[in-house]
Amino acid sequence: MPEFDAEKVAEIHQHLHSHLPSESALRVKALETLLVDKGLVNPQTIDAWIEAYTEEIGPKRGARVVAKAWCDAAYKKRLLQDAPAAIDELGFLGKATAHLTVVENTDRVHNLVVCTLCSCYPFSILGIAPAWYKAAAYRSRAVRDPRGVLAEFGAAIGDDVEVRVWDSTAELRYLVLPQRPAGSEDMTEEQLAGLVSRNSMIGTDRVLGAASKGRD
Amino acid sequence: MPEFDAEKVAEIHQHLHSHLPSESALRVKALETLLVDKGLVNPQTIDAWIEAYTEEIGPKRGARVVAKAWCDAAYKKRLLQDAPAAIDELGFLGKATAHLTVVENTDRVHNLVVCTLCSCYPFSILGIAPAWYKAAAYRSRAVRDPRGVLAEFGAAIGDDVEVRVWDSTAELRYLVLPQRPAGSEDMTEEQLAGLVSRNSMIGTDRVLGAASKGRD
Amino acid sequence: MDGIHDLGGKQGYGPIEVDDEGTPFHHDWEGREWGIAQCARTPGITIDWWRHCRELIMPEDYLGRPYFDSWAQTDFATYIEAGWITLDEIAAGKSLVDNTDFDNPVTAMTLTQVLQEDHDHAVRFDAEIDAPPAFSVASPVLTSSHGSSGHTRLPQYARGRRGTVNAYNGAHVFPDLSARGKEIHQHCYNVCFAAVDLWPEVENSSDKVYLDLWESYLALA
Amino acid sequence: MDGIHDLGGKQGYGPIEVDDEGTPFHHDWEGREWGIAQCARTPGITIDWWRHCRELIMPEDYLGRPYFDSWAQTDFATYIEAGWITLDEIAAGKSLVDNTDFDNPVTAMTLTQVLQEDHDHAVRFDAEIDAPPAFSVASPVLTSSHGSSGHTRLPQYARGRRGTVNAYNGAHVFPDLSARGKEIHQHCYNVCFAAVDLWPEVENSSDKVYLDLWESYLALA
Repeated sequence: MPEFDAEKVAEIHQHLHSHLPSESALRVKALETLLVDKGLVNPQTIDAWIEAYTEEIGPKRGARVVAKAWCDAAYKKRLLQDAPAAIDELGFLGKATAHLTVVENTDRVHNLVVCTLCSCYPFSILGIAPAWYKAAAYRSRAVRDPRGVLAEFGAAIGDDVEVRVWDSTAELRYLVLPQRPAGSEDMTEEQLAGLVSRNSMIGTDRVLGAASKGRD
Repeated sequence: MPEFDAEKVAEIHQHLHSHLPSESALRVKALETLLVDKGLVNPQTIDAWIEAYTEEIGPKRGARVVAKAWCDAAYKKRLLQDAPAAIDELGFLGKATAHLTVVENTDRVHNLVVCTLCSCYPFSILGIAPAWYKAAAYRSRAVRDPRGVLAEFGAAIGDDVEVRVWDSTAELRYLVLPQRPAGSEDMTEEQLAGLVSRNSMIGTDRVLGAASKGRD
Repeated sequence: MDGIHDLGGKQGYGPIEVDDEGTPFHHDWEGREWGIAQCARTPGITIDWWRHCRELIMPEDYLGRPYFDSWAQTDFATYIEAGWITLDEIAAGKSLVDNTDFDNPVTAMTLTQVLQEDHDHAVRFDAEIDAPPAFSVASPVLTSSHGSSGHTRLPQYARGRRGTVNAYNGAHVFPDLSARGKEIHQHCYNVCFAAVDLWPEVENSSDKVYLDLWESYLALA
Repeated sequence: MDGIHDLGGKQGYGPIEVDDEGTPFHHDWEGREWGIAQCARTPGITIDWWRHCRELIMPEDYLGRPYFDSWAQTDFATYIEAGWITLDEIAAGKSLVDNTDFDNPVTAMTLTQVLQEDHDHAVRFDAEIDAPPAFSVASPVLTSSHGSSGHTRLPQYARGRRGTVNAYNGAHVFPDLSARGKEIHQHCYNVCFAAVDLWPEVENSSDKVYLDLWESYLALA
């Protein structure tokens, strides 16, 4: 059981700073080796988690949710009202999505998601967060200079568009519903899903289209 | 002439982060070599500055100011009213002391000096600041947990003593006038100066005495 | 705590490395750490205690080491603090106690089982509480100017600021106490702040920042 | 700026390494950098611009590299920004321009000359100004809750706080503008804050923090 002793943990971190190897791979190897030796972790379960988040769980799930919302007005309404229930219809409810809120882009509104205090991310529909999402540059700047951040991602936001930044708070997390691309009227839901980039669901991408490079 | 272009300087720092050698000695060597090659700096002048701050200018100056204040009530009064003029009487006015303020310890008051935003220090009377004074641990904690900091330095402060922390601001800097040690009535000014530790003039040392290890 | 993790609005962190290959893990060890974090949690741990332990990483390491490396370090710290593993065992690289679980090591999970666990792990943190919420949608609120010496979800940039309640989230586990092992629910609100009220350099902007805040962080403005 | 340099009250920096040999320089290069900083300043530089350039060092380097190393980096940056030296020259390790000063390099100074210069370098930053000071000793004041996107001497921990004027310092060069090359004098006050008004964990304490603040950081409370 934890003792919830912050002072003790600070001292442990100082100790580990001096005594663990400096290479990340060796540090994690040391951790796994010890946990396996103590019978606390099974390495095959680690393999399964890696496979789950490499092959099954990732932004293609979020893209399917978005495409369905574009094609099905009733689904979109449910998604905006109760996102966890709506994504569970597709079987995508899971880690860190039980309190998900979906925020919708419009001609006048652009949404951007960040977590300034840690790196909260809706795992079960977007998978593992990109490196930049977890880096200090994005976490520090997204709330203060969202338009500058968006420009660095190549997304120009007009002066007539209001930018709304959602700073995620531990269990409360966000997904952006991007705008359906122009000229996509004849596309199937599956084709549409192929246009939805991961970044558009975080908000660092705005205009999707046939020219969009799709999921990144 | 500087252009005062902060964005440009931030980019220069990023460039230097990637392109300078990582060893500090090599970085400074590169700087000196280039400045000398361009005729902007004379290495013998650098030698002279090192000698000045190793042999001549240091906490022994502050200690003489303190000892004089202990022995000469009129001098102490001038020191507390106009410290730059009073230290100039001893010839110690100089870098970063033109706006010095001296704050006096009493039975009921203990003073502690820090610079949270950089590492301001009264060079011409205390010399080069100790490493801890310039480190993040001291700079962050001195204003918030001065009693904890003092305890780490071995200085216990009674509950009946008010701690006053002076956060130096660029050109305005501080010197603590410690209390004259008990049992020092018969000592000469020069002997007294030998009891004044550098830390007591910053405020991380409180009780001086015959047992005091003197200038550190 | 006013720690290095509280990055919102801090300056000097430079440009964003926007290029990302799109692969979830860039090194094998990142995947291993992700897997470890999913299947090895000490009994009694709370999400907020784990977060607080990550916040307590030395600032130089917090900024200088890769993200999943900081997860590994957090795991190490929580396991040691809870007595699951010891510093001596880390040094030795093996178990030094006669672990009763050792004869019965955790069994391997398949991909299907893991996917089911992920689905089942959609944990809710809200609950009904008796006290009525103090604020309602559109209430003007003022955030506390004080932080907390421990874990908190009121970031520095939003302290002592005026905002407006955008939505009521229900009563959620209060992070400040959850990080000390006490799971108590408190009303939680989504609060909207005008960018002009947060940042000195912003003028003539209708941009907004939305933040989920607990009732004890707030007062009626 | 809300940079990594603004350390007052920040948590997580661990214990203080109180032992210090008492020698001014612990490595030769530290003394060399001290000397360089004393005798090589670009014309037109202000103390606040130099400080701001130090604040702009990447946070990881600011925390991770030794103190005088950060001085060297600040010198490099100010020299490059002012056109004194170039990045190409740093890469080449030598002058790449036909420097007109080269035939007339700066002359060597002796210890005596350096000591005299140190004495003469007791620079004052105050001046008489026409406007009367807005506050007097014992005035209750409230600090601005906004910071500045550029250089400022109002630290984060003292923003939006109530204090009392302890002393009037005269009109001093205003750092926020001096860091942009404009030397304008403004009334400056020593302000006393009660520790209980600054830190959430402090109770029943008569301890104080004193800070020198310029008039535009303050309003009558």
